[in-house]
Amino acid sequence: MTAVESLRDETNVAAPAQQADVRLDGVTKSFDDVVAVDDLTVEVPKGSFFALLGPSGCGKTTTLRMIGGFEEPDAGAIFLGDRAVTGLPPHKRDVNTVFQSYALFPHLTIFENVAFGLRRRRIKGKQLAGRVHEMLGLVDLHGMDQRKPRQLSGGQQQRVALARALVNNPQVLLLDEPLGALDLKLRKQMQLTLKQIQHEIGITFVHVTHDQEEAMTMADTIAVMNGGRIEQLGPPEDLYERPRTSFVARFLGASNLLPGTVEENGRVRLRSGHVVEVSDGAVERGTEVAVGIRPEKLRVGGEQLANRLRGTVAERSYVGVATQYIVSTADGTLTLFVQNAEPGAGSLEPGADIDLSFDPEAAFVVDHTQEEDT
Amino acid sequence: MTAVESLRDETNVAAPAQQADVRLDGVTKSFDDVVAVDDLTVEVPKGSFFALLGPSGCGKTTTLRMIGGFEEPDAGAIFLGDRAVTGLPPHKRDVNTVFQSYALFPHLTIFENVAFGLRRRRIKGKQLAGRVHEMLGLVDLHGMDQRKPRQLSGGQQQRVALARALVNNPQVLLLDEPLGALDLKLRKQMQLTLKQIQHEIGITFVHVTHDQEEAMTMADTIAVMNGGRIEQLGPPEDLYERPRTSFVARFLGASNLLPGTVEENGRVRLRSGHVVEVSDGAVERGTEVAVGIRPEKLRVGGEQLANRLRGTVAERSYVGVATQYIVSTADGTLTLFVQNAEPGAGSLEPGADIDLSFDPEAAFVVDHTQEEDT
Amino acid sequence: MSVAAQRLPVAHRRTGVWAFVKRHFLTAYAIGAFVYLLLPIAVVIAFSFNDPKGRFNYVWQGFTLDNWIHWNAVPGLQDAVVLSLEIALLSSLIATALGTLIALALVRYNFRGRGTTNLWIFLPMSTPEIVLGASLLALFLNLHFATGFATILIAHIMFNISFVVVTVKARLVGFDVHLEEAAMDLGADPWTTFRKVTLPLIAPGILAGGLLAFALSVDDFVITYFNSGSEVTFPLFVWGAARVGAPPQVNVIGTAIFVIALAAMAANILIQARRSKHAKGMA
Amino acid sequence: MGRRRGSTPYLLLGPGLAWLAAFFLVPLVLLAYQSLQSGSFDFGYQFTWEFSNYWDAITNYKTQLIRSFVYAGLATLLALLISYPLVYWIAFRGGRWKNLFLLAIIAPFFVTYLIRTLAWQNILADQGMVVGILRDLHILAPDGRLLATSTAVVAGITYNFLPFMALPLYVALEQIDPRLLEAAQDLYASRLRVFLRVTLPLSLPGVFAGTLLTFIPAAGDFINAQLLGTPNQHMIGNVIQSKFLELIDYPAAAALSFVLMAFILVGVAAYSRALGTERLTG
Amino acid sequence: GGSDDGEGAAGTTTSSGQQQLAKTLMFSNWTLYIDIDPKTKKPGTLQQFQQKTGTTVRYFEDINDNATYFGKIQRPLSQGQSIDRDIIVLTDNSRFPGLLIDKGWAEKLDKSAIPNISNLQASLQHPSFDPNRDYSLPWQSGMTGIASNLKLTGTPVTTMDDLLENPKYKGKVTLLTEMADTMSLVMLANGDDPTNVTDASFDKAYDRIKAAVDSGQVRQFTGNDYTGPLSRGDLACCMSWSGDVVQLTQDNPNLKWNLPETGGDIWTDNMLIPKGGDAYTASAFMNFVYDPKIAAQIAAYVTYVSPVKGAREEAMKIDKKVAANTLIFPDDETLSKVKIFDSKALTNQDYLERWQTVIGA
Ligand SMILES: Nc1ncnc2c1ncn2[C@@H]1O[C@H](COP(=O)(O)OP(=O)(O)OP(=O)(O)O)[C@@H](O)[C@H]1O
Ligand SMILES: Nc1ncnc2c1ncn2[C@@H]1O[C@H](COP(=O)(O)OP(=O)(O)OP(=O)(O)O)[C@@H](O)[C@H]1O
Ligand SMILES: [Mg+2]
Ligand SMILES: [Mg+2]
Repeated sequence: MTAVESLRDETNVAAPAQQADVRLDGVTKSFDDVVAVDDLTVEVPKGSFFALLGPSGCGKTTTLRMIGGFEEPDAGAIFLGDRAVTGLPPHKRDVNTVFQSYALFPHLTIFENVAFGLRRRRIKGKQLAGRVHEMLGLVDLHGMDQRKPRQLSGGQQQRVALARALVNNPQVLLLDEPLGALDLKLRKQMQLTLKQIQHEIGITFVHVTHDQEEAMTMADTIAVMNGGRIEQLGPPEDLYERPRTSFVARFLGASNLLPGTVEENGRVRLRSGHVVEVSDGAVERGTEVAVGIRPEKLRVGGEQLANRLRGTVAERSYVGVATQYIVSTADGTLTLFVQNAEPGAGSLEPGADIDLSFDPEAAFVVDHTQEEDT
Repeated sequence: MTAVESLRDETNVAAPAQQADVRLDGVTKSFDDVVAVDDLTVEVPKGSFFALLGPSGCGKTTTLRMIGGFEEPDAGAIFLGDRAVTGLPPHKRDVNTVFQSYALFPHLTIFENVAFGLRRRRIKGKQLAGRVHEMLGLVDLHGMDQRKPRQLSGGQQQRVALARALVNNPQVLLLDEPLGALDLKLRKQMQLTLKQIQHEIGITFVHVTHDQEEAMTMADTIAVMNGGRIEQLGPPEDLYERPRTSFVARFLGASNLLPGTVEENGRVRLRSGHVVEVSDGAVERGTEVAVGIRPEKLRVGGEQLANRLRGTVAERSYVGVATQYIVSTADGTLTLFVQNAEPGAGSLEPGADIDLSFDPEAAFVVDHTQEEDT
Repeated sequence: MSVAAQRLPVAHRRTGVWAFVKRHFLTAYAIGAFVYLLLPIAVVIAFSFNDPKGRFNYVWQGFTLDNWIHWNAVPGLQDAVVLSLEIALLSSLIATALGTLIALALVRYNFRGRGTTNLWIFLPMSTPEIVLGASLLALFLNLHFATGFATILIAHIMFNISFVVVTVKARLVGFDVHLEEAAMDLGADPWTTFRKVTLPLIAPGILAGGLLAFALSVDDFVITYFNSGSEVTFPLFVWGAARVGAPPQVNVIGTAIFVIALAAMAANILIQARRSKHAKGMA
Repeated sequence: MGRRRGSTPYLLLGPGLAWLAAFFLVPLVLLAYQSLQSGSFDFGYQFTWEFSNYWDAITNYKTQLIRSFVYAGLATLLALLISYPLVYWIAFRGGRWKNLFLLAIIAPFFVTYLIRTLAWQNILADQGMVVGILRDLHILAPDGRLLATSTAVVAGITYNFLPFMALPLYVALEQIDPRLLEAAQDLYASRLRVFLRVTLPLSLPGVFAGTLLTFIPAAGDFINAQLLGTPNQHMIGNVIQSKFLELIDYPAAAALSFVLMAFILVGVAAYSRALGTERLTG
Repeated sequence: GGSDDGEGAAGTTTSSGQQQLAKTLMFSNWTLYIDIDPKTKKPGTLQQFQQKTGTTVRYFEDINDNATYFGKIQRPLSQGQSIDRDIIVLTDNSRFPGLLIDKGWAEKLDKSAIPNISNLQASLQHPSFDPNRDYSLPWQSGMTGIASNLKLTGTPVTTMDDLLENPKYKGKVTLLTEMADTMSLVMLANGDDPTNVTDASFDKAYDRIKAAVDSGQVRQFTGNDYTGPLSRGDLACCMSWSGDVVQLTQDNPNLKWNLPETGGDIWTDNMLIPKGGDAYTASAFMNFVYDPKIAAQIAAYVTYVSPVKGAREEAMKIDKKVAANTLIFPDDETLSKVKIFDSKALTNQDYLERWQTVIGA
């Protein structure tokens, strides 16, 4: 409780809490030997949609739990708005969480689960029922309001968890994989719903997801975490087009990384001796780097593009939208996708020689040394 | 238990269980008022990778639970191999399950969780430790073997659940969204692992997933469930290219469905009066249908293709690999993707007129009436 | 941790007294409750060092260790205590086993007569001790079953069962059945599933039931008296002795059991803790 | 709840119920037989379907019956109030010492009832410190006392049945998933609300078990009233005691016992319906 | 009958008509109610008896309440089953010794084997439940009188009137649960004869006690659990047994015991031979403990009143202080003031029930 009292005072002097946003300042949390979150500093602007991406076990949930007030940071401070909330109990934070493990109340009906937060705020009768049913409608759970959680399917439970948090219109909503158990169709639908709610009520979302497309399409800002630290933070396009580390490059969608040495600005000599042009040239001469190129940016044949590579088709597999080729070259094996709609998309047999080319604009350079750490 | 006895006898007469595969024959299961699985009949060939797709709450888990022996079907019979297993308790079925809710043993360490099944088979000492650690290695959980489940992150727990089932090399493996909580990179890695194991040991996989790409790339056969029934069953390409119902069409990736009437074989008059050619013509004249076309099969401009549509760009959004356009036409709004790698991919501003065309081969016809039921 | 150390003081500087009270209220309460529970024991312990000249150990006379040194000076006391402990251990063990099984059946299975059984379980508890003891004696006599150790044991098990059943049931309700399913799925037969999964998870319930049974048994007077034949348990002895006095040795024995039990439990806990630490170490 | 049928449940019930049948049910039948006898010890009893025994039992000892239930009820309530926070603390803050604390709860039973009570008499003596303080605080009249009052009797029952409340409570509390409490807090529930809306409901099975384990034996208790009460505090247990031992009126004693049991069973049934834990406790 | 291993049970008659002692004697007594040899920590008397006669006494301290013990043994006895005892000890302020005899559940003493019976105190020779001592012999006796805590009373309380009516002692008084004890003292105070109870005298006493209870004058009816409160000072004065006070005074000199001026009550723990017991061996044992030496040895240890004449003189040799204690060896003047309660009244169901209601049950 210690901080609580002091905070009461603080809030009086502090600016009105409306302009709440989330700020973590050098936050660290370890569980006995494991460092779950390591000196994390990040700022989430009010009303923005902030996505937290990262490999399993990198500290996403722990971060959310600290914002929600379920874990005390070992070090560092957390701010909601201008208000340092370290030590403030969860129920005093205008933050709601969709828990990764749902944490639905087994003894309450779906209705009561969703109504829980509202009741705490003395909302009653028609108004209560109205909002609850509206919310259950939004998550497609009509007519299940009298069931108990254990009578629901996984996805249905997850949607209840979502509804239970959303119905309160908090300043900040923490979502820990809120859609992970939903099928694509429903997930898209929910994504739209979330976006709408965000626009309408201007909630700040902190969204943990494993679905990169989800992050890409929904988030204003994405932070890629790794081992308790933030590896790169920025708008979706940047992270995808200009990953700063090979970890990010690999983490966001498949990447082809070709090791080489910087010749002179704009030019990299690959292991095979072959030289390729790259657009961003701010790398010092002689440094070991890797040239990155997204599979879908590799074109088959096509003299039209500056950089060329030769190889032979090792594998071909069908992935709905496109055909995926694994091509082995002197600089390592590359993956590429060819749109099936393109003429003769699936035509190349394994073993066939293949000419590949890519635009310097489409390539990016990451420090090669980092390649190991993934 | 009564049924068990009778089964004991049966097994004696039955063929050797090796050639196990899973067969459900008119299986029905309802929970009080809800019919979770409705007269389901399906056959999973031995050693095949069978994916179960379907919207949340359609009965996937219930189906798995009946195969695993945790629920008794109200009607119908279940066979493992040639052996009717109705009433056979779970531990007598050579089937292992990865539970959607993990169901890890909270009182046992990770090691003991994974070792549980092996110990039941009297495997001890070095051999036991060896296999457990190998498996923990496969799921990237080195050095966590002495932790308790609650000390793991969501994804780590899920991997333990996976390891716990895999380590036993059962005849049939039931996976209920085994990779749902993993990030793309890890998920891909696990997918490969699963595929390998399947090839090496020839396990039969029944795999519930929400990740369509996962289903597409991994499964030999996909069954799309809806409301406890199987809507369509077949190899991935078929389902994607030739969905038989609009539900399947919509469920597997976005689809543009244009309502119209069959003019004469191969030709459909859309609402706007515009006529388009379609390849599969086995539909009777005059029937109300919908012409389906995948977003990525729609080309911008391009006189080269038989069918054309006019419209104006309503929305444009960026989705990493491609740019997504929402186009409104006389026959309804269409979605299409343009590869960013294509020249001038993202160039069209909202409001601009746009010419679309598609190949009759790329289009499919589904009965229009079904459109509602989604 | 060093980082943590830096900011902890910050937290503490802001600690008001009221805040402190608020945070530690529950703990304070718990301590209070334990004082209330153990106060009489404290007195008993104190008076085990009393040095009364007469046979009544009521008024503080002075400190002495004699009672402890000559703890078995009172004839019959030692045997009585040993008998009581034997009975209490055996009866609580058996009753716990039987009771747990009943609880499992009642919570886990639907069967004809479940409701009735549920109610019947409460009957032995609601039967006044005297009549219960007496009619049980009648039964033994009609069977020409010599009363003694065996009959005491039988009686104690009988009235312990219900308490165990009710306690264990409270644990079984809300047990996550999926865990048992998982065990079965991994090839564990029902018995193994029970041993490896159910049992460890409901252990607190069973322990609690066992403790209750032990407490009941070790403290029972009426029912025991009727069926004890010529055996004398600790409570019987004390009630008898009370007529001519309460020798301090009674306090000594009581204290001893109390201390030994707690010490044993503490040791057990510490050992387990060390083991688990050791296991972690190996990892 | 109840899942597979078949013989298993009966196998599980078998040993325990057999035991109860042999060593409880049979004596109970003898008792029932006795309760319908008439006559006197000196001239012997005959079985005469003497239902009047029951009628007399109810009419003559209304007061003691009611008193028993009132005292037992009060004691149960007190025990609940006292032990809930305690076991809550043990369950959520007890750490690895949980079991030690549990043992400490039943520890008073190691010294037998008489010694315990003597100790209490020592603590609550009219000349003792406690009473002194209470008198100074004017909670007690200057000549007021604690021993040999209804307060003493209820307090005695409370103390001696506390473990029967505490342990089942602990059992239920100990298995509550803390994540649920977090979720409740996340939804603006103050500590009190979390307790009322989540912890308490989830611990109901424990409350149910505890209250019954306390109330039922307490209602039949006689020893506390005998040692800590005046003649005006005697309970139905004392009546049965004296009927059986002093007056050697076995039929009356038996009839009274059955009346007591009947009341209790009806109570239990009603209670479990009311609390809705029939469903919970299976 | 006889020992539980059945051997040498009932005294057998040899050809010569000479009686033989059984190998073992089964003796049930109250807890801590026999002398303990400080060296062997075993009952000295029993050892001496064995040395003298070769009969081992199996000694059970399994009696701790007359009613409860009777409730326990009555069923086998009523079914004609033996209870495996040769001697049991019951108190005559309860109805049970009489009941045992009336029901024919007691064996006659073999007086030929008890020459020492002549040492029985005169005042104890003709109790109404066994006028000629055909079935019973006293083990120890005790007197019921008034104990006062001088701290609170100042001077010893010597009348039942103070006890029952003096407001000074309101709520600081206890009476005894046993009808015989309380009734006889009240009757004596009323000027009635407790050895021959009439409805009139009973009603008179009953009403007086009831009044005292209702007024709150009487705090509790007790067994010997008055001892604690008395010595702690919760009680000003109470009805109490001489033997207890002997012990209590050692710790609390402020306690004083005396007979009411109007006279007191004497009760006796009687040795009886339950049906199936070995009368001859039992009698032989009784004879042994009626040897003044032995009697003195027992009395000196248990500090109750010895029923044996001459025990006092013998006690002189053991422990002068004890011998001088009139609570253990009352003088004849005291003995003349104590009465034995009418045993007919003790078996009067109506009296008993009314008594039970007044003491609360
Ligand atoms: N115990 C139960 N009682 C009542 N209804 C249930 C129960 N379990 C499942 N259902 C219902 O049965 C239907 C199928 O449930 P199931 O768990 O099989 O769905 P699912 O396909 O696994 O969904 P998801 O993809 O969300 O896990 C759902 O509508 C669910 O609400
Ligand atoms: N209670 C705990 N005790 C010990 N270690 C823990 C505990 N909780 C989490 N960890 C560890 O801290 C790290 C971060 O956990 P966290 O749950 O934040 O990961 P995450 O990013 O949410 O992973 P996921 O995507 O799989 O949920 C993990 O390595 C995990 O093993
Ligand atoms: Mg997580
Ligand atoms: Mg499911």
